[in-house]
Amino acid sequence: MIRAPLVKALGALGSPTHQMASRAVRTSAMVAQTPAKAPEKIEVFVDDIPVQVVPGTTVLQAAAQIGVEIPRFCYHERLAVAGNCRMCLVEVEKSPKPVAACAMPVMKGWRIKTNSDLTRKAREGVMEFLLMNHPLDCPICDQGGECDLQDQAMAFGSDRSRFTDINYTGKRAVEDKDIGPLVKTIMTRCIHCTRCVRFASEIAGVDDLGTTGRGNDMQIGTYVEKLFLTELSGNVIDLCPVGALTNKPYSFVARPWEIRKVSSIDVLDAVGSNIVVSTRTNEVLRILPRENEDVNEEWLADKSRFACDGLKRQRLVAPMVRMPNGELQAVEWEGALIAVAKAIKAAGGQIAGISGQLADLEAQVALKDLLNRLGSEVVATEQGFIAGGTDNRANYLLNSTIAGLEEADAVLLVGTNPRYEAPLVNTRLRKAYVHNELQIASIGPKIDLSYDHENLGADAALVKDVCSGAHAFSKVLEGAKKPAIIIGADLLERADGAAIHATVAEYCKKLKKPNWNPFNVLQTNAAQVGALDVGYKAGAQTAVKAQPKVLFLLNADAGKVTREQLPKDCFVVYIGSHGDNGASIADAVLPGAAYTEKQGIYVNTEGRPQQTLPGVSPPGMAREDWKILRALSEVVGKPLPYDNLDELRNRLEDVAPHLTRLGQLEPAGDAGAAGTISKSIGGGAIDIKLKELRDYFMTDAISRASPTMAKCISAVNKQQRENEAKQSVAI
Amino acid sequence: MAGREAVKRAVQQVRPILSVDREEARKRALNLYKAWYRQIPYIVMDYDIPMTVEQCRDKLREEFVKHRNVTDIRVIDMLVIKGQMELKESVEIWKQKGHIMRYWKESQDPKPTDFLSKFIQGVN
Amino acid sequence: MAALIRNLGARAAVAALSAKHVVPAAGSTALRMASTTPVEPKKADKPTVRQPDAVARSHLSDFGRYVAECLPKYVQKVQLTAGDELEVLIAPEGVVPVLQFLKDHHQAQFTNLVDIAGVDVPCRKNRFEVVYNLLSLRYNSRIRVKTYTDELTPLDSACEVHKAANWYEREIWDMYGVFFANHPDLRRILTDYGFEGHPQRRDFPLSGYVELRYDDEKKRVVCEPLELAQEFRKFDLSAPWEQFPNFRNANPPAEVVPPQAPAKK
Amino acid sequence: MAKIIKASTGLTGLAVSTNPHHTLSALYGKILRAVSKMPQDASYRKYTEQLVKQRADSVAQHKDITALEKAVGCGQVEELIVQAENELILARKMLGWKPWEKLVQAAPAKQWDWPPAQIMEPKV
Amino acid sequence: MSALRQVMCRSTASLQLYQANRAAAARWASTATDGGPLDPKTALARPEELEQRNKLSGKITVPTAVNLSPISGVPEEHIRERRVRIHIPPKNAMQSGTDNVNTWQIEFDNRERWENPLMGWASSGDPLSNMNVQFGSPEEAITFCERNGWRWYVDGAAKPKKERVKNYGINFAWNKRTRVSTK
Repeated sequence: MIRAPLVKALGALGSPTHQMASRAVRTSAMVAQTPAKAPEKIEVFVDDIPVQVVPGTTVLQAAAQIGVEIPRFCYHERLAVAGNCRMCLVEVEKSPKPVAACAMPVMKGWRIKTNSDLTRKAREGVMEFLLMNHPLDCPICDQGGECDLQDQAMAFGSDRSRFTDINYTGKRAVEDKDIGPLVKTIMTRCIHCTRCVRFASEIAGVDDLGTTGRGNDMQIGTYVEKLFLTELSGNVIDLCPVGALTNKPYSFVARPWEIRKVSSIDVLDAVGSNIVVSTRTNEVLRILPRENEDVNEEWLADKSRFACDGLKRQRLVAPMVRMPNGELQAVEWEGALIAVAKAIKAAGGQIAGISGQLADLEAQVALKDLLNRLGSEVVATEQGFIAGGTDNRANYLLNSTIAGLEEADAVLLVGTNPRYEAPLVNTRLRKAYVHNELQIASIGPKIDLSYDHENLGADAALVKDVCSGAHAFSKVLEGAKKPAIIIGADLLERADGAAIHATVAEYCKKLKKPNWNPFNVLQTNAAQVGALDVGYKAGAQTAVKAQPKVLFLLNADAGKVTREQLPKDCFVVYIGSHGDNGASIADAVLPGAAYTEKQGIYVNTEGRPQQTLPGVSPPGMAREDWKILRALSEVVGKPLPYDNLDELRNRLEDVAPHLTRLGQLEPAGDAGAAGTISKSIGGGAIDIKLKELRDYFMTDAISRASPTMAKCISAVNKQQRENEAKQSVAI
Repeated sequence: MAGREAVKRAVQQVRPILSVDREEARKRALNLYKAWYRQIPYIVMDYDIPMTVEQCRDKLREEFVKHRNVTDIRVIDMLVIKGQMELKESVEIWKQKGHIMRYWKESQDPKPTDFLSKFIQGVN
Repeated sequence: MAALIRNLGARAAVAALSAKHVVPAAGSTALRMASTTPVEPKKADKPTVRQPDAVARSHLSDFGRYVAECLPKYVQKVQLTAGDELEVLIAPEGVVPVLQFLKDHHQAQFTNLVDIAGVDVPCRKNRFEVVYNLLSLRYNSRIRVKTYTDELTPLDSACEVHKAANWYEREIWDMYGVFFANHPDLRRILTDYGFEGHPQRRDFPLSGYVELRYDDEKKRVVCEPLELAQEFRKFDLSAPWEQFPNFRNANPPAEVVPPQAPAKK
Repeated sequence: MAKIIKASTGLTGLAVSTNPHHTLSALYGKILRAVSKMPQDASYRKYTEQLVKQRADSVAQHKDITALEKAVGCGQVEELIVQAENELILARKMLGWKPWEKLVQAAPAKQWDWPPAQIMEPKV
Repeated sequence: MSALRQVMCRSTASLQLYQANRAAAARWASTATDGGPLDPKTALARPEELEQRNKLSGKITVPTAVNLSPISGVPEEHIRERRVRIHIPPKNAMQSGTDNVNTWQIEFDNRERWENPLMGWASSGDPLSNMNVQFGSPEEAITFCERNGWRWYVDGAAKPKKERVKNYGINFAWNKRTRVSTK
């Protein structure tokens, strides 16, 4: 990430830095050139172009290295090799028949011909077979325009068919299945690539999908009639190379070529998944994952993908002020700003701010600056954390990094359910479990993590046991090459949270390895790490204790602050996008922008700052959050010194320079509380908020407003009722 | 930063457009200004525009001053060439009244420039 | 050499006439087998791809080599595009000499300037290509001369060679903003008076920057910054799979003609 | 000497030549003299000399105009004159341009690449 | 610097003058012998015209960095207030091919849209939202933006892809965890 405007004193145009750019590119080129320490490479020839590859590379990968994409349906980079679609057949010199490129490792000196007559004929043949039973319904198919089968039939297929059976028996027809409110199935279109089956069993860890029957009668399905309910189900839509599995809420909404694509960041959990927001006519239509090897690979959790219809409901579109009769009334911006400014002037410095789950870093910095100018230091995050633990960055980060957890070989989960708190962290753990012999134990209630793990119990005292080395699992952790302990962020809100944190941090110093930090806190809020980074205090109670006359709620919707806790004359200002808990207690509501409508930085749980980009404009009179604060500051008479985003980012760089190096990870040091351990770990069971799938779907203002998420919950409930009914019948 | 300086100082050999040095370019710009200045009374008369000669000369000055910071000889030359062409179009009455009046942007409301009014109007 | 080029047209025509059109035999078997019949020793006949005549190609590349040999100071590269279209790529200094040579030389006589085109490729250092299409009536042959420039470098006007260049160069000036030195009458030709910008540049938006409307109060046309009641839709028509890989080797976009003729065996 | 053998060339603006042999041989002589000022190894000189000499020989050999036209095979004798005049102008201009020198400017990298704007580095 | 330029200009000019003289002399000689016409343009030109022509046939020295915004015809507000994002388009998650993501693109920041009060359409005042220009490398894009006077930033450097070894045999491995349970 090279940022032009940040280079100061470079003239009005902010013209920067060939030098920086070229250096960045040069280093990346150098990295690319230096051969990994991998085993000796062998040379093969793809279309007579020599390629150096590591042994064991498949033909398809070798070709991809020089930019030759061999057509494929069943092969997927991140799934096991199946080799059943045969589309990737290529000719290899001196081989009697074409080989399946996706499954065949290259041998030294092979000459692969990806464009020979034999190869083309093989592709045409496979394509003819595939199209024999595939309906030609592209005009009414949702995949049309972004369909691998469609494109490859154009590119590699024959221009005519020998299929005349249509006049006698017709094409194969398969009954559609109901697998839930998110994925629509049109099973006649299925070409049996089994990508969805492999995804479900390998990545999601749910053996719900499978094949039945053989030959022409083969079907993909759920064996018995049930829903495919997992927090990752949306990914099978992306994986499906044809239109058999499509996006149900998005069905018949738009065609891919008329869509504007905006690269952005997801904020509904703390993973910071990279996404592409598809918009048309100022509307968010759907959200797709964007590849980022370090964060979300290529996957996206269901809430992030499907909650985008919540962006259109419950929106605040005009500023509102509570009238003497107790009702909120829409006013113009001038009126609202003046009302708030009056209250601020009356408060005389007794002001506090609370930043919620979805606040962007810019707004947080602006709020803090504004409050400081007004003579207050009380800014806090809504979610709690241990007292005094925010000075050391390592205390609240996922220090092993998301990609790093893939290499872990012993993991202890304390009071967290990564499956629902951060589904894409859970896929990393599952990947380590499958490929890396990972041993996992958890302290907390019994939960289903999609892989086998040992539940040590729910008692908090167990943490002490394990960390003293007395517990059986301590041996596993101490013997591991890359051990990791993951603490849930909610757990640290407990009274003895600080003690648990300190105990674990102390133990982690012992477990530490070079280049490996075993101490992890799994955050659940996208805004939490950023807020703590720029100096917010943890916990809404900090702000409540100050008994402010004016309280700012910046996207704070979790309902942790109630009217009763505040002084009677407290003037509550809510800045945010949705009419939710925060707006309901506010005296003035200033409509902000949701994450698809602003350019804002969010720091994910491993401490990686990434920015969202605006795809659409904020609805009605809503404005970007930091602009509201900036405008308010001018009305109050203490203008903030930034008029545009670049200047604000410059200010941000002064506060926390690492947060402007977007996409890059700043390693933190060792975790550990500043003071001595004040309290010992009390007893009592550790609880987790998100225990089951139904808890997962609605966790923030956007997903609470989403009808699709509501449908998901009712589907889960229905399935459960049915299962219970069946069981009672069986009994 | 050294690299940056090098970039700043880097020069190239190029083909001139009209002028070979700053002085010549300056002369050309001044000549163009003079030519326009002299033609303005005729333009006002010919096109019958609702502007006085003084207003036109102010506008002329404004248009030239807008580019006061241009230092590149070739960019100055191109501006002079375009200005020359425009002058010819105006003098020969190829343009129409509307074209001449376009310089004043009369029908456009001025856009807000300070933060607060931009914020309230909702423009970036 | 003269005869060589002259014959070219006639030969090409004959070749085209004598080319066999393989019509599939009537009957379903033949039709059905058409796509997957074993590959014949002869190259499969693809009627959609015009196959250039080998003789014409060799004549054209001979002539290209001849031009390059006569004008080594200006010719950077000679290539055949789309199979049988001769292109001479020259340095911008050589516009007048090359065009004059092609017009006046006994062996060339490209006396007709068919048109001059501009191409904008913003990623290049010299972002504009200027393309001169020439026709020789004497030898029934065409040639394309290409050169390059950027926004600020003037090109020599071809008006002193070809009178026809006058309007074409005005068009290029208007559409791309390439300045032609020594042009007798360089001014806009297609855009409206007072129009700013060069519409054929890649970075010029399809909608333009301004809109015009008739103002009832002022009784004249006024010009305002663009505001679209309905935003243009942006179509992304690229596909992640190469669309016609079978045509990849059909007629390569450009083949370089080496300076020396390949040694004959 | 030579009798007019045709009433018209059939080409607009091209008058019948009264004494084509004389005109042609004079022109060819001038071309040869102009060309002889070029360096020996200039290809343009080589090829032009060769062709002009060949044509001059034909002019000398064939007194009959029809036979001459047939022998040269490049149009009517009047057209040959036009061609020769053009060549003469060209040859004289060539003396100023000196096109036999080495390449004046090599094409910048990627200038003639097609398709443009592709990332060239390997992906892995 | 300027002294150097002057010197260079003078030297080129004098050189050209010399060359022109020589050429004229040669032409004179040829005229004398051939009796053919001189180039009428040169012959009839006034001396100052000739001088100007000579001057322009030389080269001048200018800084490499140029700002074309005064002559590009782009309205001032779109130069001062816009920012250009230079990026590689992301691969479409719905498909596995990569043929259309092999290029760098520039994209302008998103500007406000509003609902058309009459028809409910999405209206926009941004002519640049549909621009589509590709580059082969970020440097080319940066040069382009700087020449046009736009502020820019490069988003997401091209990361080399991770090499991963795929193995068909792992489906049937003794390790129960990698053995696929459903088919």
